Amino acid sequence: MNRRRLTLLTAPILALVLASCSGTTQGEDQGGGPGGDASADPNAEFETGLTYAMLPKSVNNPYFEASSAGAEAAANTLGGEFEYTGPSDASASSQVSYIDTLSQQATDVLLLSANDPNALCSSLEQARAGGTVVVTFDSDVDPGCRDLFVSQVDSDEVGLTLLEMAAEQIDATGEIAILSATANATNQNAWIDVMEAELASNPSYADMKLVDVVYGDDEDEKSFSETQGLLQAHPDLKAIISPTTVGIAAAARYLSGTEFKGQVALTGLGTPNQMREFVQDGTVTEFALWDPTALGELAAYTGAAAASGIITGAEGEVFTAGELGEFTVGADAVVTLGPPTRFNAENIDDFDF
Amino acid sequence: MTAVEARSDSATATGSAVLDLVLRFRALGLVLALAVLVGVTASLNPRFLSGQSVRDLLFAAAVTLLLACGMTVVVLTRGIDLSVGSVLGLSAYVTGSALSATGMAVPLALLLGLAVGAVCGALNGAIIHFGRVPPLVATLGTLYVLRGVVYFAAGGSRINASDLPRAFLDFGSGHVLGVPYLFAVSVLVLAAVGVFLGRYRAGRDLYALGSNPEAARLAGVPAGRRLMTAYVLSGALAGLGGVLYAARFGTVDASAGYGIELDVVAAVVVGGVAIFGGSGTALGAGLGALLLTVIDNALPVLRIDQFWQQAIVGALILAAIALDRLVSVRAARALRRKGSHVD
Amino acid sequence: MSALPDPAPPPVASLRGVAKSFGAVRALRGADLDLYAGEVHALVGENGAGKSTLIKVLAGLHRPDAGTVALDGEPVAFADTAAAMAAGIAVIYQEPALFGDLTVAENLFIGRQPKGRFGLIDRAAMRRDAAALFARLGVPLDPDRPAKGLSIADQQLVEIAKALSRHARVLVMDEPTAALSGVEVERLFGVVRALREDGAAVLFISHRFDEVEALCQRVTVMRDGAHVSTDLLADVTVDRLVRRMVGRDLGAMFPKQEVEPGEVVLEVEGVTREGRCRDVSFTVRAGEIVALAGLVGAGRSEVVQAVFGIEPRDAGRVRVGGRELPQGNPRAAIRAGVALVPEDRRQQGLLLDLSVMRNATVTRQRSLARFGFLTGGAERRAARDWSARLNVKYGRLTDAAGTLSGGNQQKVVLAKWLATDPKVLIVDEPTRGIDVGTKAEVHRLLSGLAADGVAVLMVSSELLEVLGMADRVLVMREGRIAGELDRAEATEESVMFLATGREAAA
Amino acid sequence: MTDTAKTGPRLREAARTLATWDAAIIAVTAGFLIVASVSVEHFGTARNAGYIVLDLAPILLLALTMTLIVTTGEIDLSVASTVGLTGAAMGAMWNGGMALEAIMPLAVLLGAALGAVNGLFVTGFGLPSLAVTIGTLALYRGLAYVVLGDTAVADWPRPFTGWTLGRIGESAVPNVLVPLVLLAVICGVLLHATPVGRSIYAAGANPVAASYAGIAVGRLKFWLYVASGAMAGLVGVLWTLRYSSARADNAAGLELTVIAVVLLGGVSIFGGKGALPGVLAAVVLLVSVQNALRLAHVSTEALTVVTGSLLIVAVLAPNALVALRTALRRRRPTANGRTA
Repeated sequence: MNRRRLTLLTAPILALVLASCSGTTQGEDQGGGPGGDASADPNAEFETGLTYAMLPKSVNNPYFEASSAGAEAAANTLGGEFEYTGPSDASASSQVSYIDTLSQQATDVLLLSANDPNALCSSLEQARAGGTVVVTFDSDVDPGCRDLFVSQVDSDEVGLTLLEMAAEQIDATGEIAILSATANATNQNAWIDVMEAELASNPSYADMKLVDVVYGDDEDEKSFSETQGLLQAHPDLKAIISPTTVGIAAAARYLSGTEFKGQVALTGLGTPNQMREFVQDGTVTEFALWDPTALGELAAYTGAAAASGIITGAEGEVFTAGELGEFTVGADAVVTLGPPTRFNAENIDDFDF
Repeated sequence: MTAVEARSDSATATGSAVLDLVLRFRALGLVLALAVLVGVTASLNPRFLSGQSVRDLLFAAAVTLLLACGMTVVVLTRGIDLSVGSVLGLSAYVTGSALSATGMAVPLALLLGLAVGAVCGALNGAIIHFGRVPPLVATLGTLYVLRGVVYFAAGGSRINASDLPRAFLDFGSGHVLGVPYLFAVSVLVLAAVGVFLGRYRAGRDLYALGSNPEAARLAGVPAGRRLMTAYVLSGALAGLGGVLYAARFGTVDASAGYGIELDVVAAVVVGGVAIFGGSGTALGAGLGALLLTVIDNALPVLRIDQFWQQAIVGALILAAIALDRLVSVRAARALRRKGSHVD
Repeated sequence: MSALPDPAPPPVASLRGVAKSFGAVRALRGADLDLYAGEVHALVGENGAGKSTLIKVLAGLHRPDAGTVALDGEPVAFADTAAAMAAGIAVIYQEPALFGDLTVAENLFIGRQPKGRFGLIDRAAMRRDAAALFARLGVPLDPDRPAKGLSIADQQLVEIAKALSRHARVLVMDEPTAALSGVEVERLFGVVRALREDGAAVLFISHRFDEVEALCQRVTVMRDGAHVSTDLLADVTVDRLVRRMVGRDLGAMFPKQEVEPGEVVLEVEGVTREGRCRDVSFTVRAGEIVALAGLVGAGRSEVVQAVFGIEPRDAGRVRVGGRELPQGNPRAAIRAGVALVPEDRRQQGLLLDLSVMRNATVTRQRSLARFGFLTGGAERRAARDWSARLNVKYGRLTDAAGTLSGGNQQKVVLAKWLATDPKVLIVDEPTRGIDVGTKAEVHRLLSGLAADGVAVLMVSSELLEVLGMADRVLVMREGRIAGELDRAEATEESVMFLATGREAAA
Repeated sequence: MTDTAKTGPRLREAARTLATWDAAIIAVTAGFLIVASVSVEHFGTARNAGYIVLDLAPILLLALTMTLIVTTGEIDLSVASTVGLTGAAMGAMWNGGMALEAIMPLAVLLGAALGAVNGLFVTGFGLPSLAVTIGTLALYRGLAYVVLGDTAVADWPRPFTGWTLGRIGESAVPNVLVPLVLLAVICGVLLHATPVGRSIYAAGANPVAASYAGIAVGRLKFWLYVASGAMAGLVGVLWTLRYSSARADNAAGLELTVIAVVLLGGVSIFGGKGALPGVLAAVVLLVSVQNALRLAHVSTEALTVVTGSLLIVAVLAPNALVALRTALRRRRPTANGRTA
């Protein structure tokens, strides 16, 4: 009786979903791709009156607050309207709803930091079909789904800088480990690849050995206990590189309260406000990051440039982003902010973000 | 009369033996599981038992332990408090802001956290008792509402370690005789709650309420007052937990304590507190919290894929409740058999 | 011994014109009662006469809708049970209400445990006090064992000890002896007499007139929620009391029709459930009413539950019309033509929150459905039909069953079972807690069903009902069938003798 | 914990108020939709309605079976984790080179199996469903991480992902509305017009009395858990395809939203009371309020507070009404007593 009912419940749905398709497996499909049709007019003016919306991974995150400040400043300079909106949880599904809403409101420029490289694509396509320029920043989506990506830094450069800072602090000798964000975080994995390649090929790093990569999931507590696990698993560890702001702060907090303080070097990407204390108490010598405010500003200018027809996303196009200066569009429609800034005891008090 | 007394003596022996077995079995089982886990981990990696590592563990256990005490009190009355995570977040944010604004002393901050939590707890208690809303629904509602309040208050701001007074951060990271202050606070609370539940009339009333609400009414147990006590206590401890959280992490943002309620309920359930009230101890819940934390900490040390952690916790909850069920069925059968002998 | 105390002082406790309704049910309509210091006062009445409600008013559990409660002549209004306890009223309820998770000692002293230093509970003192109380009652109970798993008799003893420990001025005992053995009853009576000597007022509710005569000085009769009479026990006979309780001719109350029993329909063979009942065998024929009598806790309900399949049996067989019923499967029992009207109407019989219609048709959903669907029409018709046949009084078919009076609730339960057209009808306490008029109706109904060839198995604690209705009486004691009596042999004395294993108390 | 002494009148009152609660929530929902269409720009468009349908689909589907389970007096907190685990399993199977046509039914079956585990623990071992499903909430989510780790499987074929977002022909009706309506009707009919539905109410109102009436309460609940699991499996498929992303954290935390709408829809957490139309209205209300707030540029924080408050008020309001009426009635007899 009940069994029959269960089948009743599920069968029609399956039938519906199954209808019209047969035997689809991985790798068969694909279609669609970016279509750059319009041509750029490098001499065009920035349009005024554009509407800008910034959609962060989640609101309630100081990093994105800083970016939004930069973007808002740029929007104001360009005579546009700016809105900062987003979900309170960092999930792709909630971002989709926000993208849908924004595309309905026919926002001109959408500045997005994506929670998932693929889940947002169909919504973004709709938004773009409606005339919205989609610029991702901080965290990209599939290149086919957006107009431009504003990268905080060049992957190679981040990886190299991180490795360089670590090497300087431990005289390029000994075991090192990496405390990353999530295992599938695109940025972090690219940087880690660069570091691994450099360690293998660069003779000046011959005495350094990467013994472990662990993931703190960009959660404070997890990163904290992962740091602890690292130190227990590798008694001879000399340095930890944490290319994520959450990770480095947690690791610093752990180190500062233990006997390892000053013994194990810690470097990576962090915000000055979070790291100030640990630089002052000697836990951390030097770390790096880009300026999120400048990143937001550049994203806004990039969006405005695309919406005004100054650029289309083709490689080699050039535009001016206010006081930030001149930028060139790279391959895959990527605009890069520049090399990361290094922070240490000398300069950390000059920054507030 | 002498014959009766003799019988009474033998009955005493068997009766309490069964009871003790049930109780001790539970605590013993947890201690045993802890010992095995620590033993295995330490044998694979001796540094797991180093002073630093143990301190880290105690740091990590402090907040869950504290919240588990409060949850125990509520669960004993057949209730549940899902709002603890949000209360913790609110209290952490409020005390954090107050600390960074005024630089107040640590004890004052602890009191403030307690007060914020107690107010939230009183809100829960009032909705449940006066509004006759089932605890699950009421606290699910306040889980949302209070988190919303935190979001409103905090927005995208974050309180950083550098904003907090030095003394407070020292309190968060310091330890005495190898025991972190935070853990010491939790253990003190655990002991106090344990004594309250075990040795005070009001505490015993909570067991009575959970064991048989109708009988409690007949026996004149002031249900309303006791329920309020339970929820205020749970809220206050969650509030205190917020202060400890702020002290431990040094940074507080709007998401502090998000989702922690499930860990706490898990600790309590694993610790042998019956989800439908009436039985269980604060000590058990404390051991449950400790066990979960040890698992958390042992996995990276054992180099077991961290992805297993949550699955293990889930399996542990199921095992714990199934085991309790088995034990109580056995015990009931034993008691019944004994009962028929007395007749 | 039987001399009344000087009537000059006002009664310790006095209830005047007390009325109390629960929804449509008028449990009390003008009840009066005076209790004097130094007397044991019997309160008698049939099930459902309002005795339990009356004492719950006295205990502060219910607030009366009208009327007054006075202590020492001063009117009082108890806010809750705690207030009544504080005023010196202790109650032993009919159904023990213990905390299974707490120890026996703690059950005795919950909320007033002896305190030691720092306000901590002094467990040793508590244990001592508990042991002393049990010694006084002569009960070998371990104060440290959890209350979970105690037998009904032991639970009742704990309740008695609890009430005694309160040193109350007014002690109310609602059928305290129902589950006790002879020795225990004797000890209890000794304690009660001692309390009376000390000047306490005791209200004693019982169905056993031998106990009432042995213990009490005055007796109050209640019927249908109202006071009928109060007399010195010496002035009235049991017969007169019974007539006042019933309020009508016994013949009209128990309209037994003579039926020639037919084939054996229900065969029960060696049914055993560990700790509940052991090796119970009997048969019931078509057209026969067989009563299962015995004390509370003797295992009667457990037997019928095992027969019906609600509870699994550890051993034994049940056959209906020659076909064996599978174990633990009420559905199969229903299909075989067995119906069980359970003991506890509110817990087991009714879906209180659901409508009269849903309740009346819950056993027949499948047969009422058309092509597997129920649209309401068929259910409405069936419910209306059966309600009319049993004369159920209700407002609307969609009213919650919980809003009906006890008698009408019981009729709904009967209706849902009679609608299945049973061959074997098992009724467990069929008239508990319903008014006299409905009681007679139920008896008439059972009688009529038997006449139509239904095999009826009736569990009842009410001796009058057992004697008035049954063709045969099976008496259970401590989980076994202690004996069988046919209609001619069955008397109050012979049944009680088998049920208790002792002569009527002196 | 209820006051048995006053159960009689309170029950009747509560029954009456609850009956109207259903109507009230439907009315509120309708009212809100009208007001929002008029006052919130872009709200009343077909396109926006499509978005609302897409957003409410997973909540509604899970709420359907959740309503059945809660009506029997139990609860299933593991649904969102089941969605996550079936999605993760889909990803693993897809990576393993299986055909999607085979994967989808397997995912639903997997969901059903996970539901059966819940059912076994609850009905077979007689454990409290709250504790059991908190356990499986952690277990299933944990297994999802074990299966897929932190990686995402994203290369789902276009025809399938497109279907979940697409519209029927040239109309504005989203494809997913078809299974939504179909399943809602099936569950509605099952609950309100079949013997099984009657048994569900009976089991929730009084499980003891229901088993006395010959209803196999345990078996019924077991199969409802299986259905709930299968539904979660189906949602797992839809979710994965709609976002074309199978990840271990798919739908994390959705269980609370589902419980919230079920309770908001007037289903009693103690079982035996409630109706599907109220729940459907509650789903529509919640999602469209969210949608309207976004369109009106109101912060998300407000929504969290609104959801929580609605949840409490939904249960509090009828109780308060009952208490008020009882208080009023209690005053009356006293007055009569004085005059008499």
